[in-house]
Amino acid sequence: MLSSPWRSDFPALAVMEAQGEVYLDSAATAQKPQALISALTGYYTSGAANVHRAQHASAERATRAFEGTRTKLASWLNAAEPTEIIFTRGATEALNLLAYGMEAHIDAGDEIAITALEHHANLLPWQQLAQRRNAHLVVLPLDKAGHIDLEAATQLIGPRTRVLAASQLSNVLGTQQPLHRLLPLAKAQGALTVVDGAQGIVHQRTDVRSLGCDFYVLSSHKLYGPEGVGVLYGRREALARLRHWQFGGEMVQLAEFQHAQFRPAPLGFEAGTPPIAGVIGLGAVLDYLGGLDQAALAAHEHRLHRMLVDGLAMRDGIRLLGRPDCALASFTVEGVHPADLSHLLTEQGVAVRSGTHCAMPLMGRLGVSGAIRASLAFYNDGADLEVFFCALDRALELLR
Amino acid sequence: MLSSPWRSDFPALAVMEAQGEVYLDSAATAQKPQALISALTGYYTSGAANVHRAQHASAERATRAFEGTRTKLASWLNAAEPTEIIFTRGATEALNLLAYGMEAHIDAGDEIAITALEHHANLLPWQQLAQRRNAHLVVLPLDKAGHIDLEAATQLIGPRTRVLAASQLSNVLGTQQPLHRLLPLAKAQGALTVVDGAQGIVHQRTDVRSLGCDFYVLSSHKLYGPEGVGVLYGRREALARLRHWQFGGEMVQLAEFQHAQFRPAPLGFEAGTPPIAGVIGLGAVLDYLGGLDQAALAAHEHRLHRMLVDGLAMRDGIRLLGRPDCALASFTVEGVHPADLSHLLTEQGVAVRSGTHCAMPLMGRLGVSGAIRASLAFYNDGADLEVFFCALDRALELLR
Amino acid sequence: MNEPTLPPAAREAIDAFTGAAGWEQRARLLMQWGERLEPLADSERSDENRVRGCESQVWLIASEHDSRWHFRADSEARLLRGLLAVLLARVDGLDAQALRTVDVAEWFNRLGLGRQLSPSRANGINAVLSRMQALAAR
Amino acid sequence: MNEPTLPPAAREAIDAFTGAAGWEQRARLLMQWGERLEPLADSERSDENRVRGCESQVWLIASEHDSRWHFRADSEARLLRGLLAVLLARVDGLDAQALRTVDVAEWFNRLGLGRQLSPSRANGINAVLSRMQALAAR
Ligand SMILES: Cc1ncc(COP(=O)(O)O)c(C=O)c1O
Ligand SMILES: Cc1ncc(COP(=O)(O)O)c(C=O)c1O
Repeated sequence: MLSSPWRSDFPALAVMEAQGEVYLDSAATAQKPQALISALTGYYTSGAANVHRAQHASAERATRAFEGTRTKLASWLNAAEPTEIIFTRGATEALNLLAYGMEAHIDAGDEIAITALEHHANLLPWQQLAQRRNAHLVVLPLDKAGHIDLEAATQLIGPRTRVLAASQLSNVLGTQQPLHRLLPLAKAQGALTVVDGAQGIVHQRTDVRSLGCDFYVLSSHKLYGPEGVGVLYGRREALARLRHWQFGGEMVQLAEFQHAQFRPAPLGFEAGTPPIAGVIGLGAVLDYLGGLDQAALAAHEHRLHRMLVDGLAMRDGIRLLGRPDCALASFTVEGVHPADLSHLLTEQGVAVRSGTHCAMPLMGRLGVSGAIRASLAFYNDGADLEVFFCALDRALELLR
Repeated sequence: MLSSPWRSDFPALAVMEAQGEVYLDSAATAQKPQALISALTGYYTSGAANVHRAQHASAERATRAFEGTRTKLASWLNAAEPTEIIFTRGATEALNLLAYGMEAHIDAGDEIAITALEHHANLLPWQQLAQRRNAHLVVLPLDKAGHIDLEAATQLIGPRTRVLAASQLSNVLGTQQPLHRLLPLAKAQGALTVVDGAQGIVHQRTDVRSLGCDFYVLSSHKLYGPEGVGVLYGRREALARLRHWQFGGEMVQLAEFQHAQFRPAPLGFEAGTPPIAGVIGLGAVLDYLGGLDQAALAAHEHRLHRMLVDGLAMRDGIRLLGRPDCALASFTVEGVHPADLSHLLTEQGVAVRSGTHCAMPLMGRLGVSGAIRASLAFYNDGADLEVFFCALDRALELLR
Repeated sequence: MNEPTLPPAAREAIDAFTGAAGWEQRARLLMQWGERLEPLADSERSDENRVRGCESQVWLIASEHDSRWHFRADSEARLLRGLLAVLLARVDGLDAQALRTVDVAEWFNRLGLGRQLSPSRANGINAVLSRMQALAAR
Repeated sequence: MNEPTLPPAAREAIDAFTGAAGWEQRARLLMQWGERLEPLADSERSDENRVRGCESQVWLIASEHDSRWHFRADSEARLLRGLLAVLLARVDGLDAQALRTVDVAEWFNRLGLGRQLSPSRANGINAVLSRMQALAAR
């Protein structure tokens, strides 16, 4: 039986197990390692302080720890320097920051390209930007498996394309996107490239420089860190093209009543008191993750994913959405409403997600109104999947 | 000797004390009660989940706790209903949300009134809005003590005033503002009223309905809660006038590629995964605060503040900024640079803040380039102030 | 809850559900109850009649007779239909005043269905109730 | 740190500060060292010469001679002037390459002034160093 050697690092799993709960919704948010809990407790127990402002001892400690996470993230992503890392509330805020920050570069008739599988967070900010500027939102189609159709993309990305925004890993299909081939198409046209790494970063270490994107966003809470923290990586030259967006606090260089000058990135884009404990906690999580055997972890995730996909394939009437490469699988069952299925899985203590997964337009293209998604993390065991399949069978027996 | 019966509820204070540190910077951010630390640990230990999305058990628990805080805040502020409470990252984000959300109501030549003592967070969003819309930012002056000059305000608030944004309690002067008389001036002109309660809420329970404002903002981290969480209260009718600002996640009702419909407040203004643990933690802090003897607490804070102000007044060459009503005192010392003074206070383990306190234009009006601020919380003791004054005397001896 | 005023369907629900042992029996009961919903015509499954705030589609139609409100509801999801039927059993025939004050959480708890009353939008029974109250208040 | 290349002023700083006992003596020393800064003319305290990123005002002027960089700096805050003097003692006369690699944190630690090297903008020694490096790289 496939068992996770890291499971005990996550105290919630034992508690949930004792309550008969199995967690297969890590793509929504991940459980947290003890390292995070200890870091938060440690920070709040030893003296909180605001960052970047005061010079007293607790402020220095907080600022050092806070900036320490920025440095860790820069090396985690292989950014050129820590100043290329901006803290936001989450991936969603990072994408909104980009869409507002780039507004001045979008003229009437310009094009913004996204893909057909984007999460609402990487669709709506661009859609609304296009509406504000009378620009066109161009949607790159997918192939059958759920990968971006590169041939179509080659046709659709053109001289009016100003921005290309695409996910690294689909939160619905579990498909890894061919960004190494897609991004150059946009760059060749002088467009800025934005990668939504909210799911991707969780399942593969990403080198933003070899990926060659201008911007990369992620959410801490999916990467085993606390909620309320997101990361925007921006290539130095690309960041310099963003207009300031939120105002206040320490992002200002010089403030007069009628006039102000703002700091450059990163601080110029971090208005107000940031989520200090959260950022420090994310740093502790990166330390924890960095200490794990990456190869063992990848192999474990791969085996789990195979079990999941194979188990679904074995069962009658189950339709997998796309051909998931890793992390998760979404499916529908012929003649069964996903809400009914997830209702009965919930009754049996199995946590999966049902619905449109914040990707309504993709659902439309796939011709389904909703789907069940089971998603994995390295703390899951083979036993979790056994419980899931057993619950699935009983539920379907009842419903069909 | 004045001693705080609540001090031991804040574990960091004992740790700091053991290190010879005295914390007098609570206006920047407050230390956290054990109740918060336990709530965070409890949440992350028993199973994290995303809110509003799934129906499985952990998601239900998280959503219930998250929404529970919304309900607690509504009653804490005496809002008409929980749907009038929006969670943001902090006061700064709440004020930016308002400035962007009201953009469509501001035309060229319109006026936005703020006061001369606003924190950058309640100045810059309005300044930038005025610039975007070719409107005028009108700055209401102060009297000598540091209260808004109501006579001048009566002259300056007029038929073109669309918004009045004012602080309840100044983070520099410690003066409580005469909002009960100021806000009606703006309302009489049909303007929307915004109260920055970031400091005010910490030292007085506020009833937003008797205050009669349209919007009220606060930051959790100053109210003994975690950073990364802010609150925007909006009267139902006032919220309905805001345009949606950030897009993504669960704020959407219906999404198509080229078109979307958004939810009303509060969810429509909470794009992306919110700071779940932080919000739950804030709920625990409200429970803790609500259980304290409010009269004893106010009396303690009042006595501490008297000690602080009297002690400063006794010393030669110290100039107090304004006449602080509560919470804090800012001062300069003749012939001594504030940075030097705070440097030597830091050396002696005393945490105060020096600089412009995110209110550069106010500093300009007061004719100082910076000041030292000592700020209090109910966990401070008379002994903290003794250490402070002793350190102050030694520092001044060295510097003069 | 004011026992004597409970409609017969509500009493029936109590009898049925409080006797249910385990999730499977509860689920079967819900599906049976779902079958009892008065069907909606296709034309009634309109955008207008859709209840916002449910993850699954739910339609609701209200009519008033002698100050008493009568509701019909439908959904594509079978268990949700069962929950709707159980809700209707409790509220159908109430006047606007009673509708405003009915304690649905208590009702579902009593039937052992408390856990189904999601605070999120996942099933949306709360949204359905709000909609009923709004319709009755017009 | 390459000991033999330490300028005389740096050796002097080491002697002075490593012998200091307690914060008061350190503060007095810093103030004395601050007095040794070459004064700036009023015209040199210009916006152009101001170092961004310091909470207190700091001005910095750089000149190059035989590939070696010479700096003058000033501030209104006396202890900060002392810190600037101590920094200059270490970096004055270095070439651009040495400037880029100088380990200022190590230098201040060695003098027992490590805590003064704030990661925030509160005193801004880091900002001053960055500015020096930028000026020398032009
Ligand atoms: C692909 C993708 N992008 C963006 C997001 C938004 O992340 P958050 O809600 O943390 O801002 C998600 C999370 O659901 C996601 O899966
Ligand atoms: C009066 C006032 N308004 C707004 C703010 C901004 O709060 P935050 O940084 O938490 O967004 C502060 C905090 O410094 C403040 O004192």
